[in-house]
Amino acid sequence: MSQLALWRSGSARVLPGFGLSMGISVLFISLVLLLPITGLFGQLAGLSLAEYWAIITEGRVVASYMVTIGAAAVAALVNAVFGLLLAWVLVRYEFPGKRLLDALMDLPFALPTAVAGITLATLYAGNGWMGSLLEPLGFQVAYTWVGIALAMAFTSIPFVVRTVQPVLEDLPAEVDEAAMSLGATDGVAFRRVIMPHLWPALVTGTGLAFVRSLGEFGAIIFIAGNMPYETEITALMIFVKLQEYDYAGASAIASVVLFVSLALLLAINIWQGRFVRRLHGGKG
Amino acid sequence: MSIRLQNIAKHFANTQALEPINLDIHEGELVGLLGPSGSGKTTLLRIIAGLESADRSPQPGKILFGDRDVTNVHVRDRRIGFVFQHYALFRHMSVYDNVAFGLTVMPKKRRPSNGEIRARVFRLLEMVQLQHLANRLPAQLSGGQQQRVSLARALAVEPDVLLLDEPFGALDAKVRQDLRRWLRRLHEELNFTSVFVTHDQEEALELSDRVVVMSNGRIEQIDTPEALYRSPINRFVFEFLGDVNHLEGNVHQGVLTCGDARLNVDLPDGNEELLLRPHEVRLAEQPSAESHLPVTITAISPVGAEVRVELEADWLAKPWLATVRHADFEQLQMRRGQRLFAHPRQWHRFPNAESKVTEQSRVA
Amino acid sequence: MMRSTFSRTGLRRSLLAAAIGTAVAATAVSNTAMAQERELLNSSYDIARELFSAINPEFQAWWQAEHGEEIAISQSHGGSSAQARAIMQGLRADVVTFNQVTDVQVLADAGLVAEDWQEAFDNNASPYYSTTAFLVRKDNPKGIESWDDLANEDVQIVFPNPKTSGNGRYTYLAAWGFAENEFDGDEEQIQDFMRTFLRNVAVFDTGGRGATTSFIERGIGDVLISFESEVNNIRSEYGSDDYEVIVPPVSILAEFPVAVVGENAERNGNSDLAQSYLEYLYREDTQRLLAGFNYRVHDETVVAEFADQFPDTELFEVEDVFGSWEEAMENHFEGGALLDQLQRR
Amino acid sequence: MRRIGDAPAVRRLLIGAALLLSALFLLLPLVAIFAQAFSQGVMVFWANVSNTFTLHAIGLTLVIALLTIPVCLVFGVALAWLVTRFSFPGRRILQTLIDIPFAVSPVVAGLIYLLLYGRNGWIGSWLDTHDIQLMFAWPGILMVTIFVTCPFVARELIPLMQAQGSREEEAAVTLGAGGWTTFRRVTLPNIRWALLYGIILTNARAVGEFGAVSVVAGAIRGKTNTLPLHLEQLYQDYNAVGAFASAALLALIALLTLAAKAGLEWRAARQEAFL
Repeated sequence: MSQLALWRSGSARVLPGFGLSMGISVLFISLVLLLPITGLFGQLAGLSLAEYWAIITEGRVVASYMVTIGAAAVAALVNAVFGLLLAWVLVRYEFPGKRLLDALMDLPFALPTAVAGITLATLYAGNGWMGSLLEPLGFQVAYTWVGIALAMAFTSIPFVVRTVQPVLEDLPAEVDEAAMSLGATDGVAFRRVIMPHLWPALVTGTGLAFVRSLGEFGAIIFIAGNMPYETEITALMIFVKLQEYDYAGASAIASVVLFVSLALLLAINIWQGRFVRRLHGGKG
Repeated sequence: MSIRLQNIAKHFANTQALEPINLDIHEGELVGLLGPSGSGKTTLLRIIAGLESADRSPQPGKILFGDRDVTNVHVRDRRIGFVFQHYALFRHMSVYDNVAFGLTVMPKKRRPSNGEIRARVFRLLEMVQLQHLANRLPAQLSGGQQQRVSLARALAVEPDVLLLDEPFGALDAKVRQDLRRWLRRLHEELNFTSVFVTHDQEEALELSDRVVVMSNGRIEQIDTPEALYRSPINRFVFEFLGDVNHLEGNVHQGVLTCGDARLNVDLPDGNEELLLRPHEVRLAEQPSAESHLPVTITAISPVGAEVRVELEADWLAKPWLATVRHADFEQLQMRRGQRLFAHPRQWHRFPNAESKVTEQSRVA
Repeated sequence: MMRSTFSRTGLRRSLLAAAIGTAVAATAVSNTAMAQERELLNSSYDIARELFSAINPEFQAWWQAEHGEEIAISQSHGGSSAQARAIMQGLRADVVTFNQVTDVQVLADAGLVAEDWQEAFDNNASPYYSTTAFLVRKDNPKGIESWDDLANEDVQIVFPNPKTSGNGRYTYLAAWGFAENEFDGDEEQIQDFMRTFLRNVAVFDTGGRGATTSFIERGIGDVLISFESEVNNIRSEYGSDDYEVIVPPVSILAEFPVAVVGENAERNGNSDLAQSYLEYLYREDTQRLLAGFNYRVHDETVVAEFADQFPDTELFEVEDVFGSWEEAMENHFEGGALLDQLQRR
Repeated sequence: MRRIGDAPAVRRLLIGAALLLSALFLLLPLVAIFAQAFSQGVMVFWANVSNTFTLHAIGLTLVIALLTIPVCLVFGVALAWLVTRFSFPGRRILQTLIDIPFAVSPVVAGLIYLLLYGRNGWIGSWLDTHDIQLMFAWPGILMVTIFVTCPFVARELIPLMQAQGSREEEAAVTLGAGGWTTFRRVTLPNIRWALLYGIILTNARAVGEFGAVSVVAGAIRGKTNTLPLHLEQLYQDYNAVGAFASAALLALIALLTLAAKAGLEWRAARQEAFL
């Protein structure tokens, strides 16, 4: 209590609204975010450590981790390249249709995932527009892990574009010019001068895309095929446990995804903070 | 390496940033491009660098470095060193890596060995007195230090010409002074051809072998600092190169009158505007036969080699500035509110600013 | 200054508009909810939507005629297990019409449904039944006639995941029951057969309709396995020329159990309505309607009328082969049980 | 001005690649939705859209979105104000906590609400004895929608308010402005575009949420069916055209959202250019 009073009187408290905003934030976070999460851990409390371990390391579940992480990694990497390309083109070039392309980038965020799911499945099935082109070439997308990666890539592409874009915009023209005036070719200048500035944003964007892909269900389930050990994603395993009334099991697997995702988000935050501090001085 | 510009012009959308320009810069010369913002000086510098391209129509211009036609040579192949206004250091690289960058990106066959790069970078850092900061990141340096790194970086590739865009614009007065002197010395030591842009006339006059005065995309005058100051070719140059006092009035039978002020001039009848530099105004307690220009002191600044005195009068639209020797200052016991008489030692007159022809002056 | 004031009013105006819109829309929704008097909620399996959309108006008319009361009926459809779970968590359904006994039993165990629910209505509280049948492509190119044909090497099967779908569980149990009979209970042979059978699955959709989409719309697999009623409905929906229905000589009896969710019905004041609604399913007219949807029914008259439509098949019950539903669930479908073992790679 | 990658060949190659990939990857699905929706003609599409259940689903979806937005708005602004204008222990933790909804799979989000507020949950059982039903009714849908959308406004505002610093607000306070006045007259004009963008994202997600809502909605047609749930049911009922008609409606909302966002950005950019 006295401590509270102490930092309340600190010099940072010039602006009004501390109590109000703190009150609203804490109340909201407690009620909307934390309280329900306790339900999840309440379910976990009913499990012994051995049971918990058995559930989360069950062969089929482990296989689903592999599928999910593998596809999410591929999707994230594809998005890193594709997203970087799009951000570059949108920032650096003027061309007809640019504003349209820019607006299109947010489509996957705006489009409900279920809609994306059935649409992608329709497009890439053997008799769909894309599928009928690709399958004769021996390239099957729907009902393979490629389809899973595709759906993941679709739903998470804006993360990369929208985090890289502003950084690229803020990069002064002089950086380009300095590199060129020193004799660097485009490739070298891009690799050695521009990329180092983009790394934090690119890694953050790709990381967010990856985290998002880990949890995605609606868009993937239609195109995945859901074959055990091959194309079952972890979110489906949670869904299966729910179907079996196995709330504890569902919670256990959900907790794995939750912990991995939170750990990744935290790592991204910390890494990014450190990087930004390094470039902008401060407590270097 | 000499620089020769022939018929260089530049459009941005509908505005003419540069009218067709011809300019010769001799080998080893340090040339300042001086002008107010929007005069085209930076554009011209960037065209020399190859960061902008000059207009190809109606007539293609030409840029020669020595005998080499570089008009269509990409900036990276022009062998220039460019120092940016805001340094443009690579924030993620150490001081050492910044300076070494140009060497490490050379094609393999031209690239010096690692040891040689190292030696050369340290030689440059020593020259700019920053060898002890080689491992720092740019964010950890002061503005002046960053600018020196930027200079070292530009010099590392041993450019044919060194181009500097407002190199000291973002620094405080004291640091500017030091850097200016230091750059001048460096230039004399290494004897490369340099072109720099500035909007500060003092800087231009102090540093340059020759100054190119620009306005509205045109070159107004090219001359040595001395010639420029003594004989400005037109009113713009005159006004841009230093403080100016205006005296406007009607001339009738060899006497210019303006309110209760009078000055004998050898001019035909009509309206006239005379221009005077602050050092061309002498102050005395009495009027003379030649002039009757009563003024009142409103401000005094005794800092520096001379005392700067601000003068006001009913007949003046804008206050005058006079510089007075400390001895005179003490002798007249100048103080604020004191009434004195101004005596022009010399005045200038540009009767037709547009045609920029005449320059007249007269010893009073 | 002008500009910023301008856009600030713009902002305020759009927020105001949003608020008004909310209020209007909210009233609209509550109005539709308020308009009705008594309302019965039927929680059912996901492919029964058309069926009950046909039955409900009949019942409403009948009830009006009998009791002079206008009532409303809402339908909730989903995976049968998901529906049971929702009711346990508070979905206020008055009656359940499921496709799996276990899902009703779960409710009984939770005390929401009377323990003797199977005695509350005729035929084990199953007003209609079906079996598992095959839908194959035109002219049956792979010559599929019975379960053993499904284990052929070049056959690709589509049926929903037994883990997530009651429909899929029936298919699995039917195949197992067939094998049990075929191999005289030789566990090793049965498991080998089942392993091959499961390996031939091309896609495991989470529900019956997803499997249909994969088979029909995406053109995957040689045979779709689903309820007899469902495969017939699909065939009439998508063209009788392109598909054929094969009812295997041996298959499983799929009961469609119904029950009153006593606690909810009481609370909603719908006990009488709920009871009547389920009884209504046994009436001759309704049975005819059900047969029209390709379900097998018990009413003698209707059975005779529709005799052509339902080939004679040997139907075994879950209890015959697996002891009880509980044992079937425990031994086959729970985590790490036989299904998981058979699918292990 | 010359910049890296300005060579015409490079330019053309990159723009071409970006356009081609975007067309295949982003535009084609969009086209496919409308193509499917109208595959049996406008009349069939219209019949599907004007169906009572579809209309109800549209209404419910919009109401949920409109109720969600103010809640997320208040929370987002309060949190952003708190973490960017004050320093206190636990600030970083608060900032990470709001990422929880991003880390939780939507199905799990629905589940945890069900476990808490469902009939067997420890709050739900109390509510049940008082005959208050949250799950399987519109309040439940609203609650999970708020859960999944609450980070958007805060996430838009925090970086911006951090970058802007609190100097202007401090100036306002020294001039005697009260808290509310300071916020309304100084802060709000600076953050309004980010705020609107946050609202647009919130709206998009609120309209489109499927996984979390499907767990708590109970799927009662004409009562607790939101548009995405309705779409899924139609799809399940072999009514692909109907499903894609709903999908087209949702895509239309998505497109309007994108247009609104592009419009805002354009306006913001123009305003910046004037300043």
